[in-house]
Amino acid sequence: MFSFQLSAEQQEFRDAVKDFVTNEVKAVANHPDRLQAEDPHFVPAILEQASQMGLRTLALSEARGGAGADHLTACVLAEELAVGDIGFAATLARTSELGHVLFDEAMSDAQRAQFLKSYVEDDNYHLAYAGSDIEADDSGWNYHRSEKSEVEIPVVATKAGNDLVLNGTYAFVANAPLAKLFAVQVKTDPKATGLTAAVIVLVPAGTAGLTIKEPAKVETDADGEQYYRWFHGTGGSVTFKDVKVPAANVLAGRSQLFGAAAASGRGSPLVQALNIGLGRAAYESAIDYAKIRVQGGLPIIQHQAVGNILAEIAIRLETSRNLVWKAAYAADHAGEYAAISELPLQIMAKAYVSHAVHEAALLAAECFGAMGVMKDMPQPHYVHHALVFVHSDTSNSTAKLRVAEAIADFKRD
Amino acid sequence: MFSFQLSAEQQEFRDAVKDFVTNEVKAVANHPDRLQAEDPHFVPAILEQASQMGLRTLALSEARGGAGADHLTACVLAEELAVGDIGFAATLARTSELGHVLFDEAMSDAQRAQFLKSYVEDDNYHLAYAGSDIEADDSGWNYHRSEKSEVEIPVVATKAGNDLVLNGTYAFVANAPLAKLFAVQVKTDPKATGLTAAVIVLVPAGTAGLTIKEPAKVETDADGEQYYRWFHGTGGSVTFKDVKVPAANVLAGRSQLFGAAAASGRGSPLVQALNIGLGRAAYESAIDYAKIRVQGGLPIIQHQAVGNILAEIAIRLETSRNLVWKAAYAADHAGEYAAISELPLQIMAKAYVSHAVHEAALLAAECFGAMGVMKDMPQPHYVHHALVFVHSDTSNSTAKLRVAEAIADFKRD
Amino acid sequence: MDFSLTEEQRAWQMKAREFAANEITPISLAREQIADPKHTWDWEIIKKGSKQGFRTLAVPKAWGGHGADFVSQALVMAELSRADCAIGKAFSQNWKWSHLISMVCSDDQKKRFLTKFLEDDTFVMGKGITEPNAGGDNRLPPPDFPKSGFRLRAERKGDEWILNGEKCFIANGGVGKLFFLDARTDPNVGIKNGTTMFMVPADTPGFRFGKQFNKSGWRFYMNAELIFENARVPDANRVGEVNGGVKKGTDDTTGGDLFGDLELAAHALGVCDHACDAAMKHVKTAMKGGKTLANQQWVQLKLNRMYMLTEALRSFVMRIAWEHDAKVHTQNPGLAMNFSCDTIQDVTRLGLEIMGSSNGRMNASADKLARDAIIWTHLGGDSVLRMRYARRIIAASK
Amino acid sequence: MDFSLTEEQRAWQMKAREFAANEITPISLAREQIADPKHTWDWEIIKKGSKQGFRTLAVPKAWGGHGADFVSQALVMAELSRADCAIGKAFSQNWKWSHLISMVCSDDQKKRFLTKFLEDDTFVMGKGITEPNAGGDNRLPPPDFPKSGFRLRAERKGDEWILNGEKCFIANGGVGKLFFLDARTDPNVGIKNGTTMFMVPADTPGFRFGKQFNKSGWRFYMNAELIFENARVPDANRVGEVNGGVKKGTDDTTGGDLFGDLELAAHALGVCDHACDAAMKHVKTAMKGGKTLANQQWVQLKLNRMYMLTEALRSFVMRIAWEHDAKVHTQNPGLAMNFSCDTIQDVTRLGLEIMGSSNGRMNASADKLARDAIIWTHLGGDSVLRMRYARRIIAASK
Repeated sequence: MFSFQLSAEQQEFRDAVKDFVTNEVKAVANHPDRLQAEDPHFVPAILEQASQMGLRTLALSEARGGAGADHLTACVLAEELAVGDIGFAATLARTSELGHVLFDEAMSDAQRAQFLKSYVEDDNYHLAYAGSDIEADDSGWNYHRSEKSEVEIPVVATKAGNDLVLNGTYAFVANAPLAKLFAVQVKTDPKATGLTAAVIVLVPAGTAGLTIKEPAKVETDADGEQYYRWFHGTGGSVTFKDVKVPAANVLAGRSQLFGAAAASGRGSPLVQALNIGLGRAAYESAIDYAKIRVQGGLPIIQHQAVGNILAEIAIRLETSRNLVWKAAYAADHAGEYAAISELPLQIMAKAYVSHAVHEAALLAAECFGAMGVMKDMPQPHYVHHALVFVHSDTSNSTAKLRVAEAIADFKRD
Repeated sequence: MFSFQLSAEQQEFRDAVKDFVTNEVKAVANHPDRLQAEDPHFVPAILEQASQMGLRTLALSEARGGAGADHLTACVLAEELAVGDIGFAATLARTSELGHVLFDEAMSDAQRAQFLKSYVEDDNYHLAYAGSDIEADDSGWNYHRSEKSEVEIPVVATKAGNDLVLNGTYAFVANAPLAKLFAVQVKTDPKATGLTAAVIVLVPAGTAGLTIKEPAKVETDADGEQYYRWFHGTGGSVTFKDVKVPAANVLAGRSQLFGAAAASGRGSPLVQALNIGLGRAAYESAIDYAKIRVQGGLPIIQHQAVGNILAEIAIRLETSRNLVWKAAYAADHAGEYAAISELPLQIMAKAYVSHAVHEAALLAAECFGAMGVMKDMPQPHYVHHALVFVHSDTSNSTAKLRVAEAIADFKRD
Repeated sequence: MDFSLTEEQRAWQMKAREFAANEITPISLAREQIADPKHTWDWEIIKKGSKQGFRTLAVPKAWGGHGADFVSQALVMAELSRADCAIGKAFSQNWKWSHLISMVCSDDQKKRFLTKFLEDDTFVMGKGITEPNAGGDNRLPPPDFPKSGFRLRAERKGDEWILNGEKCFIANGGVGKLFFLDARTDPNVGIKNGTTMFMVPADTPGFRFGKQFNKSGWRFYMNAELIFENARVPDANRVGEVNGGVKKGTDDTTGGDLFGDLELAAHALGVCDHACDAAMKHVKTAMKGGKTLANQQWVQLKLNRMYMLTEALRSFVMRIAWEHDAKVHTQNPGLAMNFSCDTIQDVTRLGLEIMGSSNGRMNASADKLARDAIIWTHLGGDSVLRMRYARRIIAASK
Repeated sequence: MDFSLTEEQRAWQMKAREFAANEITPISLAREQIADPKHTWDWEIIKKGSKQGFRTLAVPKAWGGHGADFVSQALVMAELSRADCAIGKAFSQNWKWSHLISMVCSDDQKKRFLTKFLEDDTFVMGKGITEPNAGGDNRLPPPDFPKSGFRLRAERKGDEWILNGEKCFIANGGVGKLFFLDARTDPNVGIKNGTTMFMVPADTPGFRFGKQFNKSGWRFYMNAELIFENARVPDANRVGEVNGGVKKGTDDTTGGDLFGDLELAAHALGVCDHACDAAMKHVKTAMKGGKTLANQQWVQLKLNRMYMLTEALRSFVMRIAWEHDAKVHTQNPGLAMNFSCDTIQDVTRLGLEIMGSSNGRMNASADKLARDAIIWTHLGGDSVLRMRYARRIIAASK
């Protein structure tokens, strides 16, 4: 039976997070020093508090000590957290999402026995995945052609008795500087291509030979071009130099962690739920400002030109949220997906929401006039973070081509 | 509990309508002669068939012989009908909507006793409302100012014993040429302004002195400017020349029929549900054509440029439908509106969907190249009808300003 | 850098403006309201305009024409289209083929056809390229499928060519007296190398008009199928070399293609001017919420956008007209045509928005402009055309 | 109609192109990566550019400057900004005030300030209008609230004026040697009638720089608060009449406002060129799905749009530069500025799209261009500016 109402439990949890964000997170997130420095990190205290509210272990099943949130609930709360700070919310979402996949789905009992207790009990225990989520990351680029590009796995694992010895570097892994446990995609044959010979192995932080390095502000490529690293929250390169881990740390039967759902575009739209929170932060700040800023003898919210901007933002956020919630609901009810939609909602959400929120962030900044580009204010940060969402995962353009393949019933071999 | 799944009953009804549209409606709607002539009328046979399926009396309560559909169900089915033909669907939607309001809500037992039987039993019994739905039709234009424009009621009713004598003309009333019963907003004092002295009176078709005239193709105003009449389905001017009706035909306690919900922007988004059906018709025709039209050695659906267009349309329709369904659900659960949304969803749907479907219709026409502007094809008609939706009800721009007033918590006195 | 006009350019502009206001505007809506697509055309306005020189504007002075430069041509197109772009197009369509005749035809052909063209006020011309199964493939021939494109077949038989096949969506079809036809003279190679162009008078045996298309916009302007059933065309009517009909590369020297870019862009400019005029008139008189629309902020913002885009387009159009006169070859004319497509859509839509919501009625002129504008989406701005110019720019970049 | 350049115009263009490539491009990203907004400025590049004439370009020849016309100025701005628009703006900001001095200042003022300006390679200038509570109200003074607008107060005391108050978001604040200030000399009337303009050297007693703003884009270009605490300005530094500081109506003859329109539009053009260059380079080398990006249809469509908008903007910019030189007064410069705002957003965003999705990294130059572009949304295209031009067009229409 169709219903657009969250359960009482979902609403309560959301209200609690909203209060936490309003009372605790915003002051830290929008502290002038932090805005000026554009420091993507977040003070540990707030992450600890969030953990104590159950947000770090949100998706972990209740039986294992988590909150057992489904995708929809995770999306509802991720939006609220991101209203406070996008990096903070992304970090928590990443750990929570990995917590469910690793502990509820991928680990053996023995592995769980080794790692679960610390994950549940340590408020500073975060997770990271060094690997490629999707094999066919060039789908879309290969619109209507069967050629697949293959993942390149940069870390090689060689056997040494009961151990695996890891060598290689992942250039960027989200959550790496905070993570206490890494799931690492490695290949056991240096000559293998794609996912042949790929396995996933658990590597605790602190293992000898494991080095985490935060990204340089600027990277220069072989072609002399400079690049900025775009990400939310925290992350860094992860280098393995003769890192020895027991072969028992391999996740049985896994060559990738999120592959199937993400490749079909029918997985959880968690990333875009975070993005909506970002858009809301921009929107709410613009409303507040428009009510107090006086020009022409009236608060600018009373000018049609500003009212129109706020309505444009509201409509974008409303349509974005509906799409994300629907995609999350469909991901939660994968068995009935066909009755809910014929199309890949997760990938549609990526294409639509990232564009809509970027526009919303720009429109919100416009309400602030010159203040909207000054780092005294969060506005330019909102615009930047919204751009990062446009270009994370897959590009919007290739996302649309993946939708088009679904429309055309094209199946890649 | 949140759910994006329609009930089994809703799905069945939808599938039945979809079959009807595919097998019966489309052939009539897209008949070459009809497309060339741009005749907005629809052959009665199809309306009769639709009536026999229960679509004419869809919203009327079950107890009174209808299907008792709520707003959501009405929207789901209106979309399907409009895939077949927009005018046909609009006619049915209007009669169904009025059927519920008049027979379930507005009429006295005595009035029902007089009219209900024919309405339920006669497959050709349609309804029309000659009056203004919303008093403050200039809200939005009066952004953030308390001045209200007042409705002008063009028909005056004077008492003559137990009768009312009606004189005056409504320039355009939807469904008028088909209607067997009119609800007419009149004023009982010729000097009254706005809704003071307004009452609504039932006038059966065929009453002496009642004249229905279909609209001229072109109307010329006092300023010498020419105008085209824009509407869906059928309609015309309704003139009252000494029309005598019993005073017992007055709807007790009503000065307008839809006022409150429409004025608050929280009523049913039925009109935009029809619009989505129009967009679907354009979309589905573009997909069909793109699969068979070969250029560059390949069906054009295999060209990125065309795939991108189809994805853009799919995203617009998806986001539109979600918004309309949410608005319909909220209108069905008016008591819990605040928990569902803080904003006027019906008016947001108007602003968003009409824009999105117009874009979708243009994009779909583009897939057809030169064929897209030839009246051999339905494409130019889709574009025209989409434009009519942009400009029906209230303009998109003023709709957004009404949203902005809600954002600012502005209350008109 | 000089944006001012010469006296001659200014004179053409003024003459066109007067003709548009006095002759075209009064009949524009009446013609478009005729339901039967065979009857929207009006020979009287063609004759009147022809006597003013608007039909023969582009014929070189040496051949007895006006020899107006491209800047003058752009000005005249914009002025005529400010009143009715379908009527404006009915005139300028002839210029395209005057350019073609004067640039690539033999003296004999010039003599035979230009003379008739100049003498007869009802002599209008067109060109047939598109066929039911060949639109985009003509514009951007796919390298992987060399034989795709139009299929009209011409086979030599003595001094004649026998044409068989069909063209569709052909401008001035139904009223034209002379058509240029691209036909396959070597069906075993692609259109680039196997095409010959012919001049085919309307009274050619075996050639007839088929269906008259019923367009949603540009209703005055005729559009029909051309049908060839063993049509016999003398070799003397062949244009250029056998199999040399479609020019290679980007330097179209026929005057056809290049001018077509300017033509669509300049007509779009006229439509945008028309939309601005109408919207301005409306906002100064119509009242809502107790004030004129001109005092509504949202109306001001939309009006700004209409004028802004229109002036951007005017700048671009005048620049490419100058580039044509100066024989500067760039991709700018193509880009300007694409831009005119986006601009005309936006400006006419904004016009509708400003003039909309008057009790379920729509200003007839605003409605017409929006329908006229949609024609541009396939003529001036479809993805094939956009990719074509992008590829040329990529190829030309270092 | 003539789009060609004179030899002098072409010479300035080439000189700027060379300087941009050899001097600006190598330092552009390095300067923008400096975190502290006080240290992004680089006197070396200013001095080098000054020696080439880019600081003093607009000073009339009669006063010892280069006297470049507006077309040359537009060309130089576009070329410099093709390398770095914040550096380009640091130069052209001075032209605005050179225009002002040469058009409205007394000979004594010209002598005193132009001489110093010409001699000193580090002499840069700015103007203060905006204040914390007065932005939009300065641009579009609300008729219902006549006293709104800036509040900086100037009171006469003998031969001096005593200034008190604060300006914010002032270009070249922190590095400028001379500022033009709009101050209220009659606080009882609106800014149109109660304002006087003053020239205030940076070493004026009682005048100091406040906060240096940390912008997300245009990072090279300085922006600061100006604080006046009983600052003493001699009456000899008053510009024009008392209470005559803000010109009435639309004919701004100070050269300030009008040039500002051209300035933003021309710089935006340079940014768009930069974005096109970078995207073109990228698509010809980067591979996806087994082919270069240049072979992806969606990339071609985006590239077409980048070039199309850029060429439309170039046409518009060159036209309004000519209009300035020809002293044609229209609303076109304002519309061109609005258009440049929309164009620069679109083109830089498309650049990001084409260059995006390389493993969570973004080309540093594409990233910078998009941040630079956002500045235009309030400087060149906010709703207040758009409504201002719309109202002027409405008022001027018959």
